[in-house]
Amino acid sequence: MKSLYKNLFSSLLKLRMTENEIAKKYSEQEMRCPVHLSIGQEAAAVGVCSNLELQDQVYSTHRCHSHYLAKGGDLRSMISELYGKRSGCCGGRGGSMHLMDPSVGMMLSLPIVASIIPIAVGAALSLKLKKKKNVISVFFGDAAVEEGVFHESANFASLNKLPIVFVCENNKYSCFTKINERQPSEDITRLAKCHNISNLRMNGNNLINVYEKSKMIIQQIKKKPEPFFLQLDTYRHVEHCGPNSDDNLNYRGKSELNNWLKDDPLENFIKFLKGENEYDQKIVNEINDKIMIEINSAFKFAKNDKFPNPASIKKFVYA
Amino acid sequence: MKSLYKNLFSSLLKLRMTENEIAKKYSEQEMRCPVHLSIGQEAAAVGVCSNLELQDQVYSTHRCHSHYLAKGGDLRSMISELYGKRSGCCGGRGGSMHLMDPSVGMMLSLPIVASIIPIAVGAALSLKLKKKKNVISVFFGDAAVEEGVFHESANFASLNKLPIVFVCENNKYSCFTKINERQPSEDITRLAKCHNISNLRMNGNNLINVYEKSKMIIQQIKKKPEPFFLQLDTYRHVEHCGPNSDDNLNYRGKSELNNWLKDDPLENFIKFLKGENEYDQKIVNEINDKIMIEINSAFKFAKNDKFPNPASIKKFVYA
Amino acid sequence: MPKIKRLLSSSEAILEASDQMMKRDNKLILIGEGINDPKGIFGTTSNLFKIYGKDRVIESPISENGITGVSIGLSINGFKVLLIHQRVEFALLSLEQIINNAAKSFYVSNGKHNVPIVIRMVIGRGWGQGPAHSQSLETVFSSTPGLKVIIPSTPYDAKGMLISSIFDPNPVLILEHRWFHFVKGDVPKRIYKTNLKKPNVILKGNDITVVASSYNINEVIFCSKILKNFGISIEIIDLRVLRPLDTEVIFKSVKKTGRLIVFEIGNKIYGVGGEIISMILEKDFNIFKSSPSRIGLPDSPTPSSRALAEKYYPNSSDILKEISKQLNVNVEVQEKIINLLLDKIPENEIDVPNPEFKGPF
Amino acid sequence: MPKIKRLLSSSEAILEASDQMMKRDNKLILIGEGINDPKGIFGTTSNLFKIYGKDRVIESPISENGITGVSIGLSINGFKVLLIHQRVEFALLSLEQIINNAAKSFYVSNGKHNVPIVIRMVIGRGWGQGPAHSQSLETVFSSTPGLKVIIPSTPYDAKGMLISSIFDPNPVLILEHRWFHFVKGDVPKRIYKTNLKKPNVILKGNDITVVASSYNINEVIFCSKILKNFGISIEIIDLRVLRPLDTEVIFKSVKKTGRLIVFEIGNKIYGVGGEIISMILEKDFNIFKSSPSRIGLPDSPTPSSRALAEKYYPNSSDILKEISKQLNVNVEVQEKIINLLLDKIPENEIDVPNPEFKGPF
Ligand SMILES: Cc1ncc(C[n+]2csc(CCOP(=O)(O)OP(=O)(O)O)c2C)c(N)n1
Ligand SMILES: Cc1ncc(C[n+]2csc(CCOP(=O)(O)OP(=O)(O)O)c2C)c(N)n1
Ligand SMILES: [Mg+2]
Ligand SMILES: [Mg+2]
Repeated sequence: MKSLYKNLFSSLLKLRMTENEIAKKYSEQEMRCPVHLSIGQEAAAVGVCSNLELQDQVYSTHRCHSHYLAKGGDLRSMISELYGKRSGCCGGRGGSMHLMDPSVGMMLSLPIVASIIPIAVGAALSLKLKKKKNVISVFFGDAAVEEGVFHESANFASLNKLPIVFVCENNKYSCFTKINERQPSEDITRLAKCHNISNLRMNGNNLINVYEKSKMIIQQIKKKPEPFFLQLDTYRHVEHCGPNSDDNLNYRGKSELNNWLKDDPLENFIKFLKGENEYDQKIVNEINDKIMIEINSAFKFAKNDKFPNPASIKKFVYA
Repeated sequence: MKSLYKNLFSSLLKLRMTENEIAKKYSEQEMRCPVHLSIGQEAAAVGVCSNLELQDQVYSTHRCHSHYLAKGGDLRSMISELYGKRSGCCGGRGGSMHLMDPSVGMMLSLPIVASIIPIAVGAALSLKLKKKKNVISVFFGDAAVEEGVFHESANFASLNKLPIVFVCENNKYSCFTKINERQPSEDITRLAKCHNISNLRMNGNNLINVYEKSKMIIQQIKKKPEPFFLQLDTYRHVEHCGPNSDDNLNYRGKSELNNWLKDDPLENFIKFLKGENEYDQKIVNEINDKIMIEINSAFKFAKNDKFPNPASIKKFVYA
Repeated sequence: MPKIKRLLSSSEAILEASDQMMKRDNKLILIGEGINDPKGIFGTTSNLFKIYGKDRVIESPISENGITGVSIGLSINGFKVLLIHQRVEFALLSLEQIINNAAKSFYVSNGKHNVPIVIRMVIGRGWGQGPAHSQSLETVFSSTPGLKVIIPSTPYDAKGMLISSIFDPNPVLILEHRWFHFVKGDVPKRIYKTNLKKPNVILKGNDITVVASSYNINEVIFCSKILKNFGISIEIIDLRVLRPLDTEVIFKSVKKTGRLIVFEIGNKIYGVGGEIISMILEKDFNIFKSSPSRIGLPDSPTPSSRALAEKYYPNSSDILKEISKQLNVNVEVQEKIINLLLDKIPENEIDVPNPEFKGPF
Repeated sequence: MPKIKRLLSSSEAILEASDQMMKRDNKLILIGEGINDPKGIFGTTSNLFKIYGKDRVIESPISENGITGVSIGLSINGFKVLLIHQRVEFALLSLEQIINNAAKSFYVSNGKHNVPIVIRMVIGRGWGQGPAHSQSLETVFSSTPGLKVIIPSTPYDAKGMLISSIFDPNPVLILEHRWFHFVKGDVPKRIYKTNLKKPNVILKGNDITVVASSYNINEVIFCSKILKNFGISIEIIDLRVLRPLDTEVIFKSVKKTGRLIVFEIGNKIYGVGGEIISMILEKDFNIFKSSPSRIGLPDSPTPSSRALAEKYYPNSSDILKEISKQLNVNVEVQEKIINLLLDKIPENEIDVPNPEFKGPF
């Protein structure tokens, strides 16, 4: 197994296994905060973030687990945060929708739809002002482009030729509401074009393709700073918020559902590896075991971690 | 002189003469509110509004004198409003940036950039819900499309196929700042296209053209409700706010300035009439005299009008 | 309140009111993000679009500022609009429309355009929602003339005040505490109005006046029961209307008791309490027998972790402490009170309103 | 304040502070709509882009929400940002960014991301600006923990407090009254800081404490001169800092005088006064000798017409009335005071700050 493939696979599997574990343990009611899982959408995070250097930054939304992990965020701090514990990446103050690990460039996640986008553009402006050859990636969903601030941000980034990739994970839904009830077209790149921003729409569940394309995009930006808009069509396997399936509610059409659930980034990647004759069950097992150990240890750590000191409530209100 | 031409000419001249009179009297410091004159941009208002019926509505911005008059707003109430008097169209409460005369469908003007746009879209939605065959026109400047709410409104109008014409008067400037310092392109129709809204860009200083095109657009909408975006390139002859020229400040290039000042809607229309052999000096003189009388009477009325009763401050806070 | 037994939760009461008003007035339009989805804004809009159609029950793009403007446009053109936000924070994106246009159009137009729009906004609490999903922002809204701002506390008012809001010709903002949705109470079936004018005395008492609102009322009622055992009688006032703020009812009560506690849903500092106390003081400088107190959230954002949330939200023991202080209750009795409280307090996690409720929200 | 004679207007002082800080710290970025235009935000940013370049003095599209987010992004990445709005109302479009992100990032991140952003916002008054260009909105901003909110009153503070704000690691919002721009006073040339912590006693007195801010201070000083003739000595406190609100200075003053008037820039109801009075009362229940008063804008939007504006804005005669009331000044003397006032009042239109100023703007 080529080391690139191994890395991509490890990263992908880690996301999947971590979120599966969260889903499994959520009903214990010890992770007492909303969780928005990325199961089914992981190829976007892994494909893009695998091309980022430490100094490249990532910004995300309520659905930030995958970006946090793909950018190399610390697993223990993440799980502790979900448990509301002291060693959480926000000291238990933020919960699952605010994941960040600035030490690895995972800068900020925000739960208000689109609120992160201008902040990421500001980060890109900081790169330009510092004359750094890095790039910013900001992840958001298909609903975020309905907020005016997306356009204000895109206009600003275009006007100032800022080094930023806007990554729109189009999972077709805002909670239960389908994109065609919210926008006149599912081709979101039209909203990049109008700001003269280069763009690409592609299936986001094919990891190797996402990886290759974003590699080119990011290299290009580093050579010649300019924003890029990448629409990745994908699908969420479980409910909008929470660990379960909610397809008993029938808000997603049967055939759509079946087609997309089949188009699973993990299975796709395994198929790809097999096709390339790069799939090695032994290595896969090793990777699996290693991740399982890491996950178990993170959950154990989080459960044993102390709660934050209540007296700390008044800390960090002002710097 | 054909009656259409006579009407268009009268309307155009009335706008020009009214604003010239405001400019002339402004230094007396009796109109104590900001004024944003449309001198040089009047063909947009006249061209579009001349196609509107009484039940069609107009919404506007801080630069609303022309739309108010072109839609048939009462001149006395307008001038009284500028003088802060009791018979002002807002009873002196709004000043020049809030002109309205709902009795003729001039519904609302608002001074916060782009703030009027979603309200106009709501009005268009009301037409759809009432199944009325009317149309809404909302006027705004080239800066308004930089506000996110423009996009939120355009998306909503497109999605719901609402009968509205977005009229963007592109005078190239937001106060002193040129459009190319604010947007990546001066072709604003790109921002309509991205929301799948039909659109047209044209010179806005040629009244007959604006009239003909908007006639088609409005007829089309009345037949089949759908938004339309009309970009009218034009130019402001005087300063952004106030009665004077500020071109001593050199923020607009000399050749740009000269070219555009030459492209004057009133002169253009006179030239057009002459070319069509429709110019009749006698009729023009009559029109001129009639308007002058109307204007003089309006100013006289406004000056003699009483100030609002100070006790009325607390009136109309709640309905 | 009439003596009937028709138990509904507040969210059921809201749904019923919306349904009845939609039926009654075909110029009433509902709009919001998620209003037509299977969860129907915590059950408050469920299935309405099936009855009244998607033209009148409008599922909206995620564009809060835009749809607020759209609602204002509808409402100056003969419609009434009920706009709904799942969290009050989403309305922050639309404050320009609310503060400049909804609040002022009637005034600026010299009485030509009134804006009959109702905006329901849910205040989050519990289940670790964190700082951007659990604010109440009541003074942000209440400080603007031209708006009405209400915060109902009972299912009865949930229905009655929503109906009154829809009948009202002004822009009315309704703050709905998430936990208030679960509160159950008597709700008549008919269409009825509850006034949007003033607070409501919900328990008569002589020793001290406690003003509270929304979910907090429950904490105060709980305290009143404990204090009864010690011969202390508190008068509880449900604030209900934050703007226009009419303190006459509170004034009368304090005139009797001489003592006042304001228990805030939001922050203590720059909260509603300061305004109430100042208004009362202006009317009668000698009214207070002891220093009036304000209980509210501490001066920090809302932390997510339940360990922090527990100390963040003031509760019945904070109320009892303030009451004891103002009434000069001796230390021994104070201890007894606290012990009784600890006995009675439900074995509940701090971040959920009652045992029926299981996250996520 | 040091005794030097270097007269600058507040807007000149702001320009000087910005210039000096830009020179001192190349990580300081200015951004705003119109900051590079010939009017340079009422002269407060004039020509700075010529010195520091358009990379550091950024002319912005008309996108308030966007550029506020951009500024936050810059500021968590090693920059300091001074963001400027020509009217405070334009900031309403960016309240989500300000209230959720600027105010809370330091807290949520457990101290990792502080947000050193300064937002200057101009409060309009006069020349018929009308309801959407003349609000002050100070409680809208001041009610959020994590923000600092200041409102300078003198050119000295205009410079010193702006410099302190730029040095401050927190988000600081500066409210600048349009008429305060014209006020002239002593301003040292050097870079100096004025604390962002507390109010400032600007005139010692014994009979009553008057708290005011920004342009209103001038009205109060005017009153103090008149009252001197009648042996009445007022202590004037310049409020300056609305959040975090430290009332210690006011408390000490009231401890001495026993009397308090709060003269608001904004609305009386849900204004700053209620908070101040409640805080003082909490510290000492017996502190007031007479009922403290609040003077502020009436509960309505701002009308454009000068005939209405004249009655809308409270002025020196309102202050004199309240003082007379609290001090029980007898009717005869009251009449004399008012007559002296009418004598001295400048022959000025109500809608302009001083005769030098000619509209429009
Ligand atoms: C401004 C704002 N409006 C509404 C919400 C409620 N909300 C939370 S997540 C979400 C769905 C967003 O959909 P999308 O952007 O497609 O992301 P996805 O959840 O599909 O990943 C919504 C509407 C919010 N958080 N912020
Ligand atoms: C939200 C907002 N930001 C800024 C302003 C200040 N302002 C008033 S008019 C104007 C220029 C707008 O330019 P444009 O939309 O092109 O209209 P024009 O004045 O050229 O007709 C600006 C920036 C405002 N009124 N509202
Ligand atoms: Mg989505
Ligand atoms: Mg323009």
